[in-house]
Amino acid sequence: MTGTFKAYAVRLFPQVAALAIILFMVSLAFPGFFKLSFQNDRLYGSLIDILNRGAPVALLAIGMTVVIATKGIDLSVGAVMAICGAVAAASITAGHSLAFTLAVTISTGVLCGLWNGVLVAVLDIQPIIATLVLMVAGRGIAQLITEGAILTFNHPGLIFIGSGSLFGLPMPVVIWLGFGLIVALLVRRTALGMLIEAVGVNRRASRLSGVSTGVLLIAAYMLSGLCAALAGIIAAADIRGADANNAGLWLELDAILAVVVGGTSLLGGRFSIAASLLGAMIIQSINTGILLSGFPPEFNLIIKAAIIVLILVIQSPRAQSAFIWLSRARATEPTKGQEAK
Amino acid sequence: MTVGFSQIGSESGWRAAETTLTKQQAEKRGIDLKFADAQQKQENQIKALRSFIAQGVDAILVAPVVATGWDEVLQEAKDANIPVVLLDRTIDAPKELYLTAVTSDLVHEGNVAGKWLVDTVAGKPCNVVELQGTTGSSPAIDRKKGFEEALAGKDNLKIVRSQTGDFTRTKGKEVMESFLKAEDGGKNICAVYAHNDDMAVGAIQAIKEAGLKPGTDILVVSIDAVPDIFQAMAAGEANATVELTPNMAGPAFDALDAFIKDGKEPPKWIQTESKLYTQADDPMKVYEEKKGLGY
Amino acid sequence: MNPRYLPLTATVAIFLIAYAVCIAQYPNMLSTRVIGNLLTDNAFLGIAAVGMTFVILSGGIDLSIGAVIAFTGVFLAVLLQSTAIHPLVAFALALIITTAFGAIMGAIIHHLEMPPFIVTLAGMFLARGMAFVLSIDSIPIKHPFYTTLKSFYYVLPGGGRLTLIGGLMLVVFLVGILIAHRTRFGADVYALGGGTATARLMGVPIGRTTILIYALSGFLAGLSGIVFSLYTSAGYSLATVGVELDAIAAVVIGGTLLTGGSGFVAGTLIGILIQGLIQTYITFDGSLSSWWTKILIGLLLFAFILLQKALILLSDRKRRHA
Amino acid sequence: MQSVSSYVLSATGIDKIFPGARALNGVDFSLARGEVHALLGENGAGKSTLIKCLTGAYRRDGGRILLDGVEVDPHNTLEAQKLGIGTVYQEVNLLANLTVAENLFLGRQPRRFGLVDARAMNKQARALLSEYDLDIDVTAELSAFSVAVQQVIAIARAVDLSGKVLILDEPTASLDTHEVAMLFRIVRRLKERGLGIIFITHFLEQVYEISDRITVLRNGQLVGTRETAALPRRELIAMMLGRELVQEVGEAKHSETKERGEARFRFRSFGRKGHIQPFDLDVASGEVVGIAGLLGSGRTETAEILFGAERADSGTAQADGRTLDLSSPRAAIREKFGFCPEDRKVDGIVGDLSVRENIVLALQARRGWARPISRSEQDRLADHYIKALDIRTSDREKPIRLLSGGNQQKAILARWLATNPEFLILDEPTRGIDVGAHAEIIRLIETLCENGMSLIVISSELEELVAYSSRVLVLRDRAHVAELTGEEVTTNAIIEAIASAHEGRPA
Ligand SMILES: Nc1ncnc2c1ncn2[C@@H]1O[C@H](COP(=O)(O)OP(=O)(O)OP(=O)(O)O)[C@@H](O)[C@H]1O
Ligand SMILES: Nc1ncnc2c1ncn2[C@@H]1O[C@H](COP(=O)(O)OP(=O)(O)OP(=O)(O)O)[C@@H](O)[C@H]1O
Ligand SMILES: [Mg+2]
Ligand SMILES: [Mg+2]
Repeated sequence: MTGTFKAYAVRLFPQVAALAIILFMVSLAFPGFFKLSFQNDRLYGSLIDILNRGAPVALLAIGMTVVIATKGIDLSVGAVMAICGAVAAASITAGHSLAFTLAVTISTGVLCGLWNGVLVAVLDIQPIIATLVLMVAGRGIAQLITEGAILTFNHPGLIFIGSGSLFGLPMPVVIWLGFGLIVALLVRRTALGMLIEAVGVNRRASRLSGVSTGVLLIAAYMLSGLCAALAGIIAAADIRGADANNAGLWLELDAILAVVVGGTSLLGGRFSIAASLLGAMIIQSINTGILLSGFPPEFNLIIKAAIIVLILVIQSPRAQSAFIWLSRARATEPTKGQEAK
Repeated sequence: MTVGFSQIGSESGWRAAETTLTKQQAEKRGIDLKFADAQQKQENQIKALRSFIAQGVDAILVAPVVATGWDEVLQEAKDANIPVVLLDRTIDAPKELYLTAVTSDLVHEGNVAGKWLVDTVAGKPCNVVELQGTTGSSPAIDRKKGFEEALAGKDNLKIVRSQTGDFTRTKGKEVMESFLKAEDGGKNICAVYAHNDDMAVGAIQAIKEAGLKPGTDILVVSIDAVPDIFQAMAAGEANATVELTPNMAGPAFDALDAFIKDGKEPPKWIQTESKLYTQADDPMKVYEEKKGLGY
Repeated sequence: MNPRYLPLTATVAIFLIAYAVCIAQYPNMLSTRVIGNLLTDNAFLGIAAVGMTFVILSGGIDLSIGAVIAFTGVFLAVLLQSTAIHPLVAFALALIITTAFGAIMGAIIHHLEMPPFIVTLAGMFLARGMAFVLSIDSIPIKHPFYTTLKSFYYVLPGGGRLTLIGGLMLVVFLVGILIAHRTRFGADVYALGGGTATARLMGVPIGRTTILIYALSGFLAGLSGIVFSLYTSAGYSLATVGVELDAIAAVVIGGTLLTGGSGFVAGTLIGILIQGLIQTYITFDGSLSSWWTKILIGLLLFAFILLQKALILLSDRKRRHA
Repeated sequence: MQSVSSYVLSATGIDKIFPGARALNGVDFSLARGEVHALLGENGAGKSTLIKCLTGAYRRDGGRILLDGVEVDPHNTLEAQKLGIGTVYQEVNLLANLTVAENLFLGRQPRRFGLVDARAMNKQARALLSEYDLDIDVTAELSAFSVAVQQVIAIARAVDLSGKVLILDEPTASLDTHEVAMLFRIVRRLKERGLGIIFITHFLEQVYEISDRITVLRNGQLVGTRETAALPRRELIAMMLGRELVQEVGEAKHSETKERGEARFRFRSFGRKGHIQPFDLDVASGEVVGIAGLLGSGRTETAEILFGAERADSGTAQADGRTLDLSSPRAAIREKFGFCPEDRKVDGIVGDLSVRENIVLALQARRGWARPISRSEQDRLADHYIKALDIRTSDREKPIRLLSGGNQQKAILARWLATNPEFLILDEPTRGIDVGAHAEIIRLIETLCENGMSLIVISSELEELVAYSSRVLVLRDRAHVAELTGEEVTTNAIIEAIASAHEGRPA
């Protein structure tokens, strides 16, 4: 047990360290950063904002991690968010119950995932292109539902998902933490994780070993669709309206970035949901930090690029092996001595 | 008459309304409207214009995504004897290349909003935060400029923070949240100026969630006059908005009609009104009027 | 026929069929104007897509090109506005910067063993950010040299124009084809796409090739930026957002495998033309709302990919039975 | 003893440390001009690592390399090639997406006016391959050819590149007798030209046939270098294993001709268009059926169809009278089939996963995702097979791609044994496996049969086939052409069957 814990600690160390450093830097630029207070039944403060604002990317990153582990990629998540937000808003304004609305919305997301999965697994289309189709068309579908306008709603239940709170935390935070935990347990307590990794590393060999590669691939994209649906509901509930034009716009890139910052290889294989969630928080910290720091917006992208490059350089295999090499250079001396005896 | 209409895209409710109104106006006049959506890309607009020319339309309406880069394609249209009318934004090209421009004055809009704020605070010290539009877009640049001009020389008013909210509700809310945190929970903020209503609506929610009263604790002024902001005004949560009318096509078609039928040259600039609405203007009534326009 | 050429042939066939269908519906689409427009309007995209083809052939991806094009435009506009240097000098400077930019990304990808997707994504943020810092306004370029360059065109019978930039794109494609198939560098690019580890064992200079590939892509993105600035006579930091996705789609529709190692530069040209055709068709139709436009573009993209797959599968089967 | 100056290549004190494993420990190695030097050792002894250090594919952690008496330090294979060292690495290392000709001339294409002259290149490629009796379309992609053909192409490339030294890492693993003979002819010719040749193999016959000297490695350490003529076989094996081997394969006497029981598995006109012509096959429980044939004769195709990797489009399959569902590997595995594929790199290993995960993969897949094998059970299984098959790995959590080739092969075998199959298909199971392990595997095959498992074994090593098969099918041109049973199963009979079948073929 302590062994697995240690393995986790080693795996997550770079992400935790990067997050800590960024938070520290932000707190230098903005002294009140770590201040937390209790207002309106929930914790309130910049740290909570990061958790809260990072919810969509965190949710997307969960699905994206699994898709990337299968050596795929899902560019459509932003568009699927928009579709699902639109469906939720349309359904609730049409007077359907909250439960019905959520069910329909989530089914829509899963269906979008199914479409992607079938293109990738059955028709054998390259993931980037297969999901590009829905990325392009999806936003159109969302706009078709809202007719290009922002579809606003006042249903308190749906709004609660966006700005309510539970256990002293904003609902979006509760949702992504909870969902992340469920998915992480699902893949690690069953054999799913290993099978997904096997498919990502070598699809042929996995198939020859009896792994249902097709089903797993489709399931991965469906999970991604489900995550996008949750993110879409949160995004819509947050602003009390479905903005088909802008909901989730370019968020797929942030989600992919979160996964990579989390250390999962884009070539598939080994993955960690926890690390991706940390990656999402790192990205959101950068975003929030930029907002708090008060730089003119022209500099946003440059700052973001610089920080990301820095994090990735530190995480890159080369830097890591240099690190290992350094620590070994120190550690080998006594070993040599033993050999001499 | 066949008219090609190159629209920027459908990035906001306002633009959707403009598209709807253009189509309605065309239908009303029996015009065959060829609509092309450029998905926010100038290159697509130029392509669309070229296709319209190749197709041989009678006139072209274009809502240019950016001010520069139109000379060549407009010259081609001119060579093909196709009049071009610009909608809602002007461009940086020789005036003889297009028939007329039906636009509002973006700088003026910012100015109106700024004036309102100056008048409302009436000399009291006031820290303003600004939610900019998409960095680099002409409404963002001009509305910022107009607003700053109105505030110039008024020492009691100070823009303390200014960030981009990308014209969206989500970003408007997120940026406002961080402004509130950065300015002592919002106690240092007396007004928020948003480059469009959508961001203002997002900001209003952020202010409410921070436990303050928008419209009272923090004044809210924005531009566009989309229906949702009137609801907020009716609830006392927003204070003022400057209208940007989505009906640019009506005057454009009128001008085209006159030009094609009687050869009458319209003025080079048909400016639409930048009307200021405040809580005193029966917001619910305006809301009902605007609701059905496809915003 | 050599099975290698199957995807390319399929793509060409699909393009011709699609064009025929369009003409049947809108006879005007046969005009030289439309053909001239296809070349001129897609010139910048085509040039950038040639670079993208090399990158994808090597198994990489370059997300930075749209931002680099915008940066180049702003850079040229600012330079020509605020200094008196000749545009040709400015062009050279821009090309040097973008080539170096590409080379640096290649070096990071190789030496730090980082995935191209992420390195070039950061590159995209950086280039776009630099453009913002240079200027957030759109700046017109009014230099007489630009007017001269734009006046070089050849009027085709029927009123269409073969412009300088359209011609330049064709030249770039020719050179690209030559580099890909008739130089050692080209073979090394394919080798890299076949597998880095294997290529290394076979003595392919991985580092040099990787850096050269991204430098080439940077150079062509720079050239594309110049073409775009000629096309619009302006520089604007928000221009060409998402062009990288268009370029990737063109490359893939052109029959190149995103996993690398297989495909043709010539196919990319067809991919570009197919995309241009879709747009032209939609404009000619002119009845689609914004959202239906998006949906239709997505569906047509899907249809082309599917058709390509089907054609390849079909002839594959025939070959087996023969 | 030869004087130092006559060595074309000499390496001293080569060290290589991998995280968690010391692969080479102060190894000395020298290669004379005009000699064939066999480099031997068990799987994982460090042979491949040593040559990779010599060619710069790996950075060595210590030691010196002299080429023609001059110290050299190749940083990558390109530099090594320029120094005149041509290499065939263990796994076929060519690019499947390039044409044959491009593979042969990558980096040194003939040029005209600065551009690659494809016509000249193809012509030269054809000429080069004709020396190897290979008349193939050099403009076709490499992936169109079988592993064996690819191997020949790789050899042709390396030979053409080697000005001074040629290194062959298990080049004969997937070649049949005919190709091996051809390769040896070429090696002898190069030897006469004064090249130094390093030859790694696990076939001791070949070692004695071609090599002049032998260097043996064990656990990354040099055991010794001897003249081949003065080193008896038994002693050589002892050097490699560090102990005496009780019984060696090939010498193994065909165990008492097995009673051919009731056919348990029956395949009737089983086949697939374009892959393999319909064939009939009966396999009794506890029986080993060997499949022989030349390269490209359809052996692998037969295996793939039996396992459902390619779906059969004609015929039926039955076990104990019950119709089997062999529509996919997954279905076949449910019917208790197993298949150890020929191309371990592409079809076998899941490179980034650990040895443990690779071993339990098929078993886990059969149980389904919802019933995970507990971690302790996984550890137990992995440890069991690591011990039983003597898989050399520092740790069961090591990614399998870091194992030596032979040990990867054993781990894949373990994957299938762990599923307890009733019908196991082995395609070249002993490819790249050392003498000790070879004997282990053969013994294992025999035990499996005694326990009632039915086996299909495809092998290019006829002795091996003869040793354990009770029946041998001979294939030609994607069709089953002959079947040898009982006393007929001899090496000569198989060769004859293949040859006579070929006589009927128009040239
Ligand atoms: N990249 C690597 N990282 C860690 N360990 C490695 C790596 N490459 C090889 N090893 C280890 O080094 C040892 C020697 O491997 P090597 O491939 O040289 O064996 P070999 O003698 O060629 O065996 P075989 O006959 O099976 O091919 C093995 O234990 C292997 O696991
Ligand atoms: N000498 C050759 N010349 C041309 N093509 C060949 C040759 N040998 C094999 N091939 C091709 O390689 C492909 C794969 O052959 P395959 O590996 O199935 O044969 P095999 O009988 O299993 O041989 P082995 O297992 O010994 O490699 C076939 O399509 C065959 O046509
Ligand atoms: Mg080896
Ligand atoms: Mg075979």
